[in-house]
Amino acid sequence: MSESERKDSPEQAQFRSQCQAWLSNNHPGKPPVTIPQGALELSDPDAMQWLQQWQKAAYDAGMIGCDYPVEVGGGGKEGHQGIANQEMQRAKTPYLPNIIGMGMAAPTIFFHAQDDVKAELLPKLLSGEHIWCQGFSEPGAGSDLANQQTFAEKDGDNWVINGHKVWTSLAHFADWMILLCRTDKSDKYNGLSYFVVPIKSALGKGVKVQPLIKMTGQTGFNEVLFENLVIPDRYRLDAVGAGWKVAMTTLAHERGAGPLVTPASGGMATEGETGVSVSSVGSLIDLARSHQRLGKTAADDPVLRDEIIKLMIRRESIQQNNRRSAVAELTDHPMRIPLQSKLVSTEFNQDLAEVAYRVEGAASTLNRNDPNAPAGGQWPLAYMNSFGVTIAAGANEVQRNILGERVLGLPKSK
Amino acid sequence: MSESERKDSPEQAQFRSQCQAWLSNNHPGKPPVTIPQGALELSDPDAMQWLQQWQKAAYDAGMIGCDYPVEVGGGGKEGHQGIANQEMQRAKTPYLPNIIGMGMAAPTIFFHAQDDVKAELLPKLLSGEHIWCQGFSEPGAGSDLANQQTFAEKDGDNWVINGHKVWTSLAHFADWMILLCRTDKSDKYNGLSYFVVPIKSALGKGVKVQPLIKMTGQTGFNEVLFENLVIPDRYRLDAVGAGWKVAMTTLAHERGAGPLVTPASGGMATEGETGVSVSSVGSLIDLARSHQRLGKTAADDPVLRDEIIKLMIRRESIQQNNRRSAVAELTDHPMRIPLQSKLVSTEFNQDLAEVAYRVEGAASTLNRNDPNAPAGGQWPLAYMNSFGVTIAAGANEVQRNILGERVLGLPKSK
Amino acid sequence: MAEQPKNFGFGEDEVMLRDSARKFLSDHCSSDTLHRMVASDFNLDRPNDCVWDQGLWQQIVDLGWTAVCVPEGAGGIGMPAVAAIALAEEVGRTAFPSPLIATLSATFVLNACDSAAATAALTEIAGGKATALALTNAEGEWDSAATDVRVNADGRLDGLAAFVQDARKCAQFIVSARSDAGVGLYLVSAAADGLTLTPDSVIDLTRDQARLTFKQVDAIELAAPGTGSAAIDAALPGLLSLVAADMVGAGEWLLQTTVEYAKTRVQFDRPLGFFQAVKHPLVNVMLQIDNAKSLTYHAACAIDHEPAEALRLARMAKSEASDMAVFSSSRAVQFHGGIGFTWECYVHLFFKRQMHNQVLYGDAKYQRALLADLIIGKAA
Amino acid sequence: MAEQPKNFGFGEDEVMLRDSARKFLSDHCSSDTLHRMVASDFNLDRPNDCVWDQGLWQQIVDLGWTAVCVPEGAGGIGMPAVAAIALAEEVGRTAFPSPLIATLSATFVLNACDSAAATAALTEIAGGKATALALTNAEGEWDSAATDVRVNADGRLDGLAAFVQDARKCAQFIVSARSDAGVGLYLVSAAADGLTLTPDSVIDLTRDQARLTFKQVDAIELAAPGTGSAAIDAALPGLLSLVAADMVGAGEWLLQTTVEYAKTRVQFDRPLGFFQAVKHPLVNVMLQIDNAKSLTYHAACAIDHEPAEALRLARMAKSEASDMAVFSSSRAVQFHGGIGFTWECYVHLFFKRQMHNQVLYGDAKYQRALLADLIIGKAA
Repeated sequence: MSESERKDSPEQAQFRSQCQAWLSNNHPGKPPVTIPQGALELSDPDAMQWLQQWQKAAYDAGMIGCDYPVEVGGGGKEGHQGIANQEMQRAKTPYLPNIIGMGMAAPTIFFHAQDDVKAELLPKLLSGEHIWCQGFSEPGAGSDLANQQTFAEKDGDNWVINGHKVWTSLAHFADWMILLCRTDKSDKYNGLSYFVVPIKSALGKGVKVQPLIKMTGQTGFNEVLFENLVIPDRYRLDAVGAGWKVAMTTLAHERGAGPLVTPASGGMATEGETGVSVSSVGSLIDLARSHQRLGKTAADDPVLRDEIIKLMIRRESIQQNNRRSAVAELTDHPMRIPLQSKLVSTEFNQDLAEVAYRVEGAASTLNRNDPNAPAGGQWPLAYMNSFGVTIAAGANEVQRNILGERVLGLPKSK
Repeated sequence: MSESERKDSPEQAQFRSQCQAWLSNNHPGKPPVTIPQGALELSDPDAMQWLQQWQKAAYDAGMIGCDYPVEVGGGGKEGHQGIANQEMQRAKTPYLPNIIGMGMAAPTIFFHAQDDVKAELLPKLLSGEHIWCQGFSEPGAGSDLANQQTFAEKDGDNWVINGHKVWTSLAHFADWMILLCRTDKSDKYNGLSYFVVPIKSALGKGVKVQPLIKMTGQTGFNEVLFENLVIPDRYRLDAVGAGWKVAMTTLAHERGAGPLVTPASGGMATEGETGVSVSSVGSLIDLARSHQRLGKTAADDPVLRDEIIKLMIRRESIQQNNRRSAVAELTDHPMRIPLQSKLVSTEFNQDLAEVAYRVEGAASTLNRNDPNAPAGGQWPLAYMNSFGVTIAAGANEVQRNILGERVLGLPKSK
Repeated sequence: MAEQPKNFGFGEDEVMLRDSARKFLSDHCSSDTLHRMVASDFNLDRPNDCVWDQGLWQQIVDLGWTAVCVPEGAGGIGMPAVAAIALAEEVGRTAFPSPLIATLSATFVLNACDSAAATAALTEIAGGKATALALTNAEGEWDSAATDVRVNADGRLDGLAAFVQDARKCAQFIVSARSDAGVGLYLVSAAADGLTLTPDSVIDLTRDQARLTFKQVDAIELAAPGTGSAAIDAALPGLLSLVAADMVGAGEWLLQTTVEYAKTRVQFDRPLGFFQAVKHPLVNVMLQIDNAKSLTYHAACAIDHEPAEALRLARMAKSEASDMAVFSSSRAVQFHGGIGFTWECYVHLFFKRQMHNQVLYGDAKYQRALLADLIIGKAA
Repeated sequence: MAEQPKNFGFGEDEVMLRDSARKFLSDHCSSDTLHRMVASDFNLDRPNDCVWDQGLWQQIVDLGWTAVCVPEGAGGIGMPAVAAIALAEEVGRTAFPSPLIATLSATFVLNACDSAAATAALTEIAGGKATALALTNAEGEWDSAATDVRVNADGRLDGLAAFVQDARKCAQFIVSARSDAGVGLYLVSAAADGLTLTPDSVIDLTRDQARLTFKQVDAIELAAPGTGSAAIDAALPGLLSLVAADMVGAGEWLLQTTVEYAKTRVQFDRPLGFFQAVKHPLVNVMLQIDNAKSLTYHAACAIDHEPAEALRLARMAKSEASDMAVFSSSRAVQFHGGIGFTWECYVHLFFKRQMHNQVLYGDAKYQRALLADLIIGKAA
């Protein structure tokens, strides 16, 4: 019996057994199509559809949204999502595709939308039938989130939206978007408002989605252009001008720091054909064992060994920090570890990929489609892609500001 | 024949021969007392006196101040100081003790003082009979040089000075001080004026010098307190309110970026008994050869070898950068390399000492006066002392600002 | 990890012990008090002092801190290893001069000895007898098999042990000594005939260190010849974790003290902490402290719950804590500016303790070289 | 250093050559032009292109750039090695796709061969015949003795050479091949019977790379069996310096482009460059570029003036330039933010070229391991 099980209430223990029983009979098995490493990289509609089916099945079985009230499509059992997540991960199920919906949109809607909007949107969000995306980034508002220029203008009971969002993951699949935009040009922070916007149904009618090409040549991000899109006032979350406050709810949950636990499954080996996990130090060690360097394998090169062990220590630190942050007595400031999470994990992945591609030596020059590319060319590609996340969602420079200001209490740097 | 000799004009070539001839007969030999690694660390009056005698001899031989006009005690031969420096260094003579006088005070006086003051002060400055110190730092003006609080108030033809200077190297020996202080409280930059102040003659009469104790327990720095010290107006350099501009002349020459070449000798093995040079990678390699680590010598440990070679590359880079900065065609911005010099050399020395003390393992815990301390305990001591210079004369954080702003043209960070 | 409790074994008792230790040490060993006690003489070449507050030590003994990891059967409290680690962190946070870390280290070694003599020594420790380890040779090798002491046929010791931590504060020593049958462990009284203690002059003002020379010194066998190295190795995760925890506590002091200074010190019309050149490195210090702290708790928890993993985890903790120790102290001095470079500023007390701790049992790179052998396998 | 000229050998002619190259390449290979030429197809799995401007190449040949380090006796200009290095820096500054670096590298190898055939090949190079080195085996080992090509008794070649730089742009190859008497060097026409060129798919869009397979291929001997490794080793300082100089030029482009962006891009109501989190890393990039540049000039100067020191100095230059290449490109993408992560931004062209160059002939750690052997002595 694990420690978490030992702490289960009788009701929780019963729920855990239900989950275990269902999962033992309903694991979807290996996917029939290649699934990328994370939901944000999904581009194949067949893969998306297969994952949506899995999310729907898990939702119907009561393992998604269990902490939300029944009226909004949830399970009405507070403190149960964590248990469902544990059991899904233990069963190594596939990940859930509606990641932005569950992790960012759902808690924001739950805390800030009108009751009828909650009831309208949350059930299909939680079931994965509706995929969600997030419209925060703009060409002129990168890490400076408050610098939104997309404008919503009141027109009777409606709002008319014009503007340009960028770096929108999943927009090419999304039915809905959470949208931060400007409603008052005279006040940077208090001039923002927050909406939920049906984008798929408006494609070609006020909404245009076009892919952004990454430096690797891959797609995955999109630009979303709004031209006189009309939405009803009920799709506004919270008051006009309260957009910044609402966005903080979104961001807190994105960083795992909000009150609602995000539904999460995962753990199924989804690396595709290569068997390489570009976030695993173990894969790096395998790589090092198979490459020569100065007359021995790279795994026998003491300088590389030192680098590999440093990475392993960082990986273990991330896990143990997360473990510690759940024990109130062992943390001085409740946000100290949660606010580190994006920073340290993205830099870890970047450094891991960098060490790995250097281990490959001359062969690191080879592109993914070269038959001689080691590990299927995954490592140099992962290195380049790693910049997407050290930049996105508040560049890591901004993350360090946040930690210095909110946790250490240093004065603001702007 | 060296490249520099090849470029000598006939007059310069003759001067070079004179220097060589004099030096071959007049090298002062090994000092009778222990001489610290640099003039700023001098604390033994006997050592100071011996070095002053050497400076006087070199001055009388025409090798100090040769670029200054005859009227102010110089040699009247522009472009000759570099030659004298080369020859003194080739002859491995002791260093010159009046380092602040020659490097900072002399050019400032020369460019900004009245003619009679130049004639009064420069001869004994150049000859080393008068030792100079610098009064820039204050408790509230560390890297923020313009935040001077020491105040000079006009009183007829005199100025009355009150205030508190800190980190004043050589003040315990100094006859004179260059002093930056405030004459107008309403204007941060234009409210500063610059003076030369006789401090030794005023000890107990308006001037108090007390040692500051470094974290190592060593002295070397001082506090200098002014209480109603009266000096004549002629000791003001340049206009009232022009202090900031005058200070820039001082700092440019401190960083080797001013038009006047600072007299410099040196190269004599002055390490004292231990034979350890804490700025030499060679000494680190010797140390590594004599310490065990995991069953081999530290010099055979590949991870330490990588660190040692990194240091060696940095050392070579500093030398080659200096060499390149003298070739106008090979530098895009004339100040790009000179402004790096303080930053890179102080960080190099810090990192060198850090690697070295870690090479010593358990024995690095031992203080200088422990008989078992490796290399006479010099390395851990050098590591601690290295912070003096990464902090002083504009902390390295400020140096990076200066480079970013003046060389790269980025906007000011304040 | 599946076998470790989620809270690293920090139950109510352990948290209460830690909180009371934090209060006791902050009440009795403020940085001000500490500086007055250990830094009254600033002369670099001062003679070797061994300054500590023996009255305070008696109170600590009365509070039971020396007994926390002594088994109940030996008259101790029998708490898990994390209790000792929690105390070490608080000791580090105040740079408290005492033989507590030495004595807790000795406890881990004695717990790994299977002898009546070891049990008796544990009982003495529970009762407050300060005890230090004398396991290191003159070269400062950390290998448990490296000792310059021999045990003779008559059971007496000859030779030399170096780098004995807080030796002058301790009443007895646990000595590793070699005979033809291998390394054994022995208990020697500080007052034993033939034992000479030569104080080292150390840079760290908050501890003492000495070398011991043995000439036909009477000793009590704690672990028989051939079993001593194994006992040291079994205790090693505890020893590494204690030092790592000390560095974590000191690191947090350095961070918080520097943060406070950065909030108040004004340069260029801004508090220092406004500048990202100060703020971001301080955040990096915080990240390193958190890593080191979590890894240390993880290792300490493994001592009781996953002993087969404990050495690997403890070397990780010691590696991260050592790198953090260097970085946290370097940034503290740098960001305090000129004042941080002075004797009167308290920063150097912690700076020097960090320098000292990070080399004990091997620095970060040393740990990583051994971790590579454990994790990747010995290099070809 | 006493024996090197102070100006690293950059006399009037060399400076004039550099300045004219800088103007020519900035006129003809702006980043805009480059992006249009090499980045028209963004598909990650696009087929292998080899896009370059052959008309421009003819102009370069006419300007004499391929002749700079060909001795006058062979019909060249006979300038010092720094002339070639100056050209490589300008090529890097524009990420110019051409066989120039390959051909200059071949020149250094031929200059180290003592044969009439080598002189004839140099004459061809001076006349503009693009030539590449085929010295590397399939494992990508950089050791001059490692080759997977054999020379048969009849003088024909069999086997494989990998990682041949700009192979499809070149008309002939210098191949290292082994017989029982050791490694020799051979000249092979790109059109030779039995030679198959298989293009690699490479990440760097500004160059091509290929593997060559040899089946009974006719070849001209440039260096006799047993003398080939020594010739390669003699040329190695030049090869390393060329790649280092390319990285220095590209690093400067990345720095200046990022600085310009940081001056104009506003975030939090300030230009990015106001923030020390951007400014200070950019300064660190500048420091690394300056180090790499000075070390590269030093190494190049040593080729002519201190040949015994040249390999040591060139490995230093390659080490520093490789570290700089990684750091300068990583900061350029990071500080360009989202836009820097797109295909349409020019930064990735230089980023990928830096990734490629930094592994050629071994990355920074590889160079330092060999430097340690040279400077400290082989490890025990």
